[in-house]
Amino acid sequence: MIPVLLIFIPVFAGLISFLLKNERTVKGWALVSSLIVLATSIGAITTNNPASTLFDATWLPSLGARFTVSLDGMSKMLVLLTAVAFTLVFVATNKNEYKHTAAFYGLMLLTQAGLMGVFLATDCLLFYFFWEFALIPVYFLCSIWGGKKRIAVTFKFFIYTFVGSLFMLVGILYLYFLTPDQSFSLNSFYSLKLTLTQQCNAFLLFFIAFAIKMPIFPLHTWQPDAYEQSPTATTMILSGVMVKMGLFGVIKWLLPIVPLAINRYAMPVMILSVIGVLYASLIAIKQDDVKRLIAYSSIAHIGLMCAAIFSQKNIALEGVLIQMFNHGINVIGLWIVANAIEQQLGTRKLSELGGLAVTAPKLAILTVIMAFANVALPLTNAFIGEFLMFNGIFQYNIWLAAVAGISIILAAVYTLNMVQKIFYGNTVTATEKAIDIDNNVFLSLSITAVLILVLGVFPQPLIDLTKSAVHLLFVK
Amino acid sequence: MGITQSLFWFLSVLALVAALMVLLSKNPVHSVLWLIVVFFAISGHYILLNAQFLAIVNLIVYAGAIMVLFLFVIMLMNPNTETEPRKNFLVQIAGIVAGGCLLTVFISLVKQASEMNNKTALLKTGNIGLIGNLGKALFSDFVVPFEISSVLFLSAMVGAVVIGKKN
Amino acid sequence: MSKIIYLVPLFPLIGFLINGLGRKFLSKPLISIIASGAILASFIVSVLLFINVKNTGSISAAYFDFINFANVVIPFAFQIDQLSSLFLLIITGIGFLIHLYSSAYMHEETSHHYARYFAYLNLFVFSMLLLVMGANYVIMFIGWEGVGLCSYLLIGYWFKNINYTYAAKKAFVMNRIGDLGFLLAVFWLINKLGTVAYVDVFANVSKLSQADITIITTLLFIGAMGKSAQIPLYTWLPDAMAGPTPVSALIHAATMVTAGIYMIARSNILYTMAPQTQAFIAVIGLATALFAASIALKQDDIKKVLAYSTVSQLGYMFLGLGVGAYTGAVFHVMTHAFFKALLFLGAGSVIHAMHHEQDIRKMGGLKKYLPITHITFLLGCLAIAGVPPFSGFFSKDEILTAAYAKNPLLYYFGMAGALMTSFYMFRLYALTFLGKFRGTHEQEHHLHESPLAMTIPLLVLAALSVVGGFIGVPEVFKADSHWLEHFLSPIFAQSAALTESHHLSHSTEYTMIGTSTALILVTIIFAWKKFSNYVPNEGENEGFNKLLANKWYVDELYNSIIVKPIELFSGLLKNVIEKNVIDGAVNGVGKLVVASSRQLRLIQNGQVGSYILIMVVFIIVFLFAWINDLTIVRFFNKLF
Amino acid sequence: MPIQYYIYLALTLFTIGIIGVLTRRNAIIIFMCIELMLNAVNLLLVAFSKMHNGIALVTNKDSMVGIDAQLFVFFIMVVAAAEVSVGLAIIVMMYRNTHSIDVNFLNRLKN
Amino acid sequence: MNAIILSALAGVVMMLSGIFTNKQSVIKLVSIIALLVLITGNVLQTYGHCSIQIDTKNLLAFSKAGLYFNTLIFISTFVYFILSGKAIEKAGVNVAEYFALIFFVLCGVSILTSFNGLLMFFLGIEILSIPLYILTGSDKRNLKSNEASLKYFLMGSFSTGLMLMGIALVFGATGNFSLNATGQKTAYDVLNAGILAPVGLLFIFISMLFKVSAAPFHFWTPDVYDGAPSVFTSFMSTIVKAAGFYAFIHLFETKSYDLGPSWKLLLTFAIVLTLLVGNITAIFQHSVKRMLAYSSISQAGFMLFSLYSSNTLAKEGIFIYTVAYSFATIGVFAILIYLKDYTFDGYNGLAKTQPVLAFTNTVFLLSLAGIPLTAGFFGKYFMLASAVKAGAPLMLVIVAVLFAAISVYYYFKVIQAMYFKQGDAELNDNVPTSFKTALIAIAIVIILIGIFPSTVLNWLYF
Repeated sequence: MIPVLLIFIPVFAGLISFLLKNERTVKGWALVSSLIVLATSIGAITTNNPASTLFDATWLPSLGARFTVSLDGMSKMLVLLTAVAFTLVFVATNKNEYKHTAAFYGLMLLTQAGLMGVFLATDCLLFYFFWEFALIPVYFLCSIWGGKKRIAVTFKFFIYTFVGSLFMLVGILYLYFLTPDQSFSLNSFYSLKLTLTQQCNAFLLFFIAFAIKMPIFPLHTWQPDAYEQSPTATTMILSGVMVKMGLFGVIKWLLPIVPLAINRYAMPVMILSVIGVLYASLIAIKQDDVKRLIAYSSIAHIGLMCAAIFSQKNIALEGVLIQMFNHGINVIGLWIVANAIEQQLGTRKLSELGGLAVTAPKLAILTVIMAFANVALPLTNAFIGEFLMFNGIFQYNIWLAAVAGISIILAAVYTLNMVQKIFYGNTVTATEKAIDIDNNVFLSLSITAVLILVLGVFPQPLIDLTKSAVHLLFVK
Repeated sequence: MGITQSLFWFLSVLALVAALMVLLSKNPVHSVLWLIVVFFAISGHYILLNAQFLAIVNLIVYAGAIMVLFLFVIMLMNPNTETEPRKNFLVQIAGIVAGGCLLTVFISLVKQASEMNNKTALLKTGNIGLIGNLGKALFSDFVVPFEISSVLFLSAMVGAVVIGKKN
Repeated sequence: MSKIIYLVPLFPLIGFLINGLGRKFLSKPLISIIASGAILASFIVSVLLFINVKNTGSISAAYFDFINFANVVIPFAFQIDQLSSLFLLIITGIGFLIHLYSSAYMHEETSHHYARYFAYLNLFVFSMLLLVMGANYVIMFIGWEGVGLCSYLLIGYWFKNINYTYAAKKAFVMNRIGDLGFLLAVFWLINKLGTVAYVDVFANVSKLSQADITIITTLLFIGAMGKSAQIPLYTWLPDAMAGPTPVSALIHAATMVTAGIYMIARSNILYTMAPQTQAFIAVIGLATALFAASIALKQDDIKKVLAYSTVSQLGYMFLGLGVGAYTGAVFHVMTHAFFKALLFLGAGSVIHAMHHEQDIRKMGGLKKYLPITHITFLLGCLAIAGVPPFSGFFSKDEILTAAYAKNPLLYYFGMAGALMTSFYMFRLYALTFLGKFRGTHEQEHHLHESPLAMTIPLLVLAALSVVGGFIGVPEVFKADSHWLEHFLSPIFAQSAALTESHHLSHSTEYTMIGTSTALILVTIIFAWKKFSNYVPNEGENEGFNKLLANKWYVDELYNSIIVKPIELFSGLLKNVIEKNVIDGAVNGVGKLVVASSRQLRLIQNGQVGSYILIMVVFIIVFLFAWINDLTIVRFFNKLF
Repeated sequence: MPIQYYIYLALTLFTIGIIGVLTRRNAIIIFMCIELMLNAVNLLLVAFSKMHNGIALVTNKDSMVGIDAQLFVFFIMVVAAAEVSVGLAIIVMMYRNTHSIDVNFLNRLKN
Repeated sequence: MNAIILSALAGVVMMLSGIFTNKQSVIKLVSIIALLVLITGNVLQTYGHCSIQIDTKNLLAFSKAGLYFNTLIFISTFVYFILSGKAIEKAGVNVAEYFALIFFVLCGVSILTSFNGLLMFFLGIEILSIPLYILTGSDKRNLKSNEASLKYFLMGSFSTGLMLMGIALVFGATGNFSLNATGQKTAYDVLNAGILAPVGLLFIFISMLFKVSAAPFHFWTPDVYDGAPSVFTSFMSTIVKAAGFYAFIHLFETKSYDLGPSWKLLLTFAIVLTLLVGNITAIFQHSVKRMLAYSSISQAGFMLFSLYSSNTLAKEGIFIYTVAYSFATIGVFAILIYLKDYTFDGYNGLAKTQPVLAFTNTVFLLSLAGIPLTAGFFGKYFMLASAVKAGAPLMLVIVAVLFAAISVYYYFKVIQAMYFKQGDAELNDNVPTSFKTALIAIAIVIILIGIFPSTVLNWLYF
């Protein structure tokens, strides 16, 4: 029953949110709802009772599609991430002003429902449904509340991902007709015995969607623009949770179904990913806009995760799972910082910032923590994931690991660049009158920081949560 | 070559020549008249094929009623204008070439159509074209389409009214 | 005893947390008491552990699984053996002195920044302790990167000065380059052995192929290059002098930079089994020693001289490691920690007195104003120069002797470096303390000896610099007198078993010691004479001197062959490739669609005639396709 | 008469009709050409009707096979008549508004 | 049979009602009642209560599917009356006649869903077409309307000629107009044994491509849809087109009607070309109405998949597609008619002034674009699924989805104009609450079908 709650609490909360009039009520309502979802998701990760982790109902009997949602280790973790992310976002952006507040929060909550659905669905058609369901509110969020070039940029984003998901739809149909019982259920898909050609067909069709969503080089160009132009709250969700959809898809919907194809395409995909990692890191060095910088940094991180998945080593996969969570937390932290800066100073340009540590020491300290989590310093959460992932890539191919490893140097360069240009030096016009962050931002950043450190020192609970999922993927 | 054959060839040539003249006449009135000639030739064929009812109907309905309607309309519009400015020469050539190709393809297809070899259309004999038999069939087996065609007429009538009525 | 191990890093951590979180509420004296007290507590525990280890051998403690997945199990475990307990003493001991010193040195800071400073220092000690206490390479790596972080924070402590933050960034990034090597070595170990715990790795070292060992050791050494500032990754260290002087003393002289030595000494068995890597280390170490020393000759910034001297001394240590003199290297780490900390703190005292003037050309004659500083500094100089019987003499001698045994050429070069060391140290000494004061009158007016909190550490360290060498008196003087070698022997036993020790004859050793001492003394006197009455001279930095004064233009070289190309390349990627090629392709598809739309709609020209013409054409096409259907179908089947 | 002759004849007439549609601009002439096409079809249908009837007569003297084609022709005429009434009404309406029945004149709607 | 007779009668009633009353609202009311009677009659027949039993001599055959389709069409017409009834009143003076003509079209539709021979097929098509020529030209003063009407008429008659030639050839080869009988005769491999029958079928095929406005025989569509009064464009592009498709499939669903191996090839060609022309050309349009005309071409491209695969899935699909497509398009047109300016800019800022219109229009457009959670998604889904099931080359399906993605471009341009652009969309008229309610109801239906298409499908199998 829990999975259903996880999906439908945000749906109803979102629909109700549309009807609310008062701005503060809406914000409070959204926060309350996200807290309830958070509580539910904590319940979800602690339970193992099949009655509460699985829900199955008829949906489209004639098509062989059922409304099946269930929790396994991986989805538990991602559900938790989604819940945490939304709570953090709502807390951190509480002071942001939006026109049509009710609609904004309504759409945000609907996005949450979509994301939950993606992570929970074990029926492929349902998965596809939620996949798109998560996208549409985001389209409106970005187009209505975004920056100057929002319409064109969001549209590019939408078309890009939509093309991808249509390919996936063809792939889903392709596999569906190969299943013996004409069913969309995950188990039928897992029980498929496919020839190499069939696997390759299915792989290519699915992977385009996932690759665009992640995104991996060279399909990434929608992302920096979209991140830059979206309202920050949405950007947080986009980069914190939504990009995980692609990785999640590969792990859950590709890896066990088309192992031969994965094996066959592993090398090219990994090379692309590694190129993307370096490419994005190098571009990040030159970025002047904080949001774009974080965007490229995110592309680099995701590229590494993609490479790790395709190494097909269970240690790397474990790393990816952990990193999905950790990257989500970290990048949201960075966005909160970016948002705090933009809200207060009205600029995101590194060249217009400087010396903020003088006027906003709390923000500076917390940002430094985020920054070092971003460069995967040991004892921050990101280290564990990267450590395991690099291990796996290393097992697959030493040279790839070595080349990808350059990114840990480049990551230090661009991240520290950012910290330096924002916080160090003497104050400039933009930062002279800045005041330190308010309690909301402080609270959310502190939570993030605590998560970063706690998971950096005690990653084992997260590993234990997802261990079985990784194991199952390789047993199949 | 018997008389029937001679008639067949005569009517065929007449139909074709008249049809061509429909195209070639500059004056639309002449076109109408040539078309009537075509209809007459075709009616002649019907008679040869012993489809007397259709021959008559063709004359009355087509050559008579419909063509007269055409004539009225043309007269109404302005009989004296040396009608249309000719179409762009290239377009005409293109049209003729396309038509020629189509005809060539048709002919080659019919030539290949071996299932039609040794089949003939019965001339002068047979009674299915007789009005009695047709009438019987029309009011027994084909009563439904017959009735339904009234809907067609009705809609055409309503249509003509809607279009023609002055606001 | 193993139950109290965790206390060692815990105290600094607590100190860090209290000072870090309470920086708004705590008063300055309280802050310094908390910070110093934490380190002192650690020191006491370290002493207890040291005694325990000395008596009963190594102890270890595992706390929780840091990473436990499939066959990779990495516990969060500490291992205290002879090597690490020695380092513990150095770190906490010198750390405490430096904390004490800092409490006075940093008194001008606001309490807010004061607390931040001490929090960073405590965090640094914590990381350094993790580095040396860890029972496996991953825990070591945590500390390894942790000290990099703290170094970054402390170098950039005065963050308002943007140049300092550049230095901090440079330090971190260069360290990271090395860290990548370290990390790859760890992966290699996990991949080949499935474990990173020292005990298991060293026990299973025979399972590794020769190539594996060579690669692993090389990669680890690359890590050490970054952390211990060896060629080519040394340039961050001189720049790191941007941090407060006690920081330089603690991090960039006494502790962090020796992490590389510690790591290699720790992995001695691997290195012993990889003679190629050892040779490589020896060459790099020696080259660094000479190169840095040559630069130090012409530096005018008091801290820069010491910084290059540190790089140079680290080179000696690597030389020692490279020639298999592990004990010697560790010994030199220890003595170097004493005298280099002393020198830095002394320099700090001078700077303090000079109101943050660091240019030695503008000093001079400070002898009479700063007596304690002067005496202790002189002792430090003598120690670093290797004058018997100061501590530096013993440790340096041990390394050079071992080098001679390996290859006399190494020794000769090493000796040349030692001479340079004595020259630039006494140049420094003479310019600072001798002659006439060359600063402004205002500075002269304010010159005074530093407070007690600063001079006590100086005195303690001076004492240690003087007597510290006696724990490792060479065999040649007295048999079984090398206490350190004896103490550390369990660590290096496995390596020792693999190498036949070729002892030099006593006469050779005596000759070497005699010659070197004589040469050093000559150099010292030369420098003393030359610079005791120094007058600034415009034309002195010409030709070769200019090259040295500008540090061989290495920074500029790096800038033009590495940094600039990368910048240009990223600029190219950002502005051309990303914008025009990749995004251009995406947008190009969009534009193509729109353009084709513009063209395609022209077919819809509004003319019935052409519509029908097209239809007729397609009817012909359809008929044709139908006639030739098999051919076309076959064609398409081939196509797809 | 061999059926091919009729087929050729009908198809030729049909094609002439098509060519007329393609080459003329006068809406009424185009319409007439379409009527010509319909007549070609009618002729073909009647010929086929007699062909099938002839085949059937061999076995059954009173066979009515093929009568449906003749009735089909009848219905085609019905439809044609209806079409003519509507079509001419449209042409007249057009003429009233534009004083032209040139189809090339009809190009407000394009692209 | 109920549907055919009742719709013809309803037409007559409407025709006469114009004589007795001039009140347009009364006429509209009568038409709605007549339509409800029609629906009832059809539903009754579906469940075996045929009130008028006529022996059709095997010329008509009433199948369940056909009757269901009738119902769907009638319901769509009902929706159309509800949403656009007011617009029909305003389209001209001959309101009663317009309704009559619409009912005659419905009669044609009913024939097309039940024909069992080429004769009835032909009559059905003609009954369907002739009223449309008139409706297209019903705005007599408007030159565009005139032009559209004449173009439609000329080209429509031309395609009728083609169809008749096809029928004649088929008859020549088989001696029969009946679908079943013809089927028996041509059940052998046409390639070896015959030429005339397949060529004839090819002609019928082409003329049907014309009717459903598939490329390369689509040329009439944009001009006619653009020129016709919007309210009738709405009718033509939805209800009539869907019926055309049903007839098309009905005609070619028996396997024996096979054009040989190239059959699929030609169809593939038509599908790809239709999608290409429809989608690509729609992008550059400035007028939303004309864009919708092209979009209807592209939708036809998708619907052609049902012909390509001709399996049960395809048939289910065409039902869903019809509902999804018709409802959405009718809705979009109903809103379009309220606007002063038919260009994209005319929609600027509609969300601010008319949130309900903007929202429902968004739902309709999303459905047209085939975004999940709307009925349109399942329409496309079924089409693609049936094609994959029928073993279509994956390339073809991929091409189709790529074009679907392109279609998002122009549909979303409207959404962008409504929500994200500044402006004051001007309306012709006040929007009555009842209209808004109806729009919302239909939007909800579209979403419900988008989530539970099974409800519709189950009803089919009931």
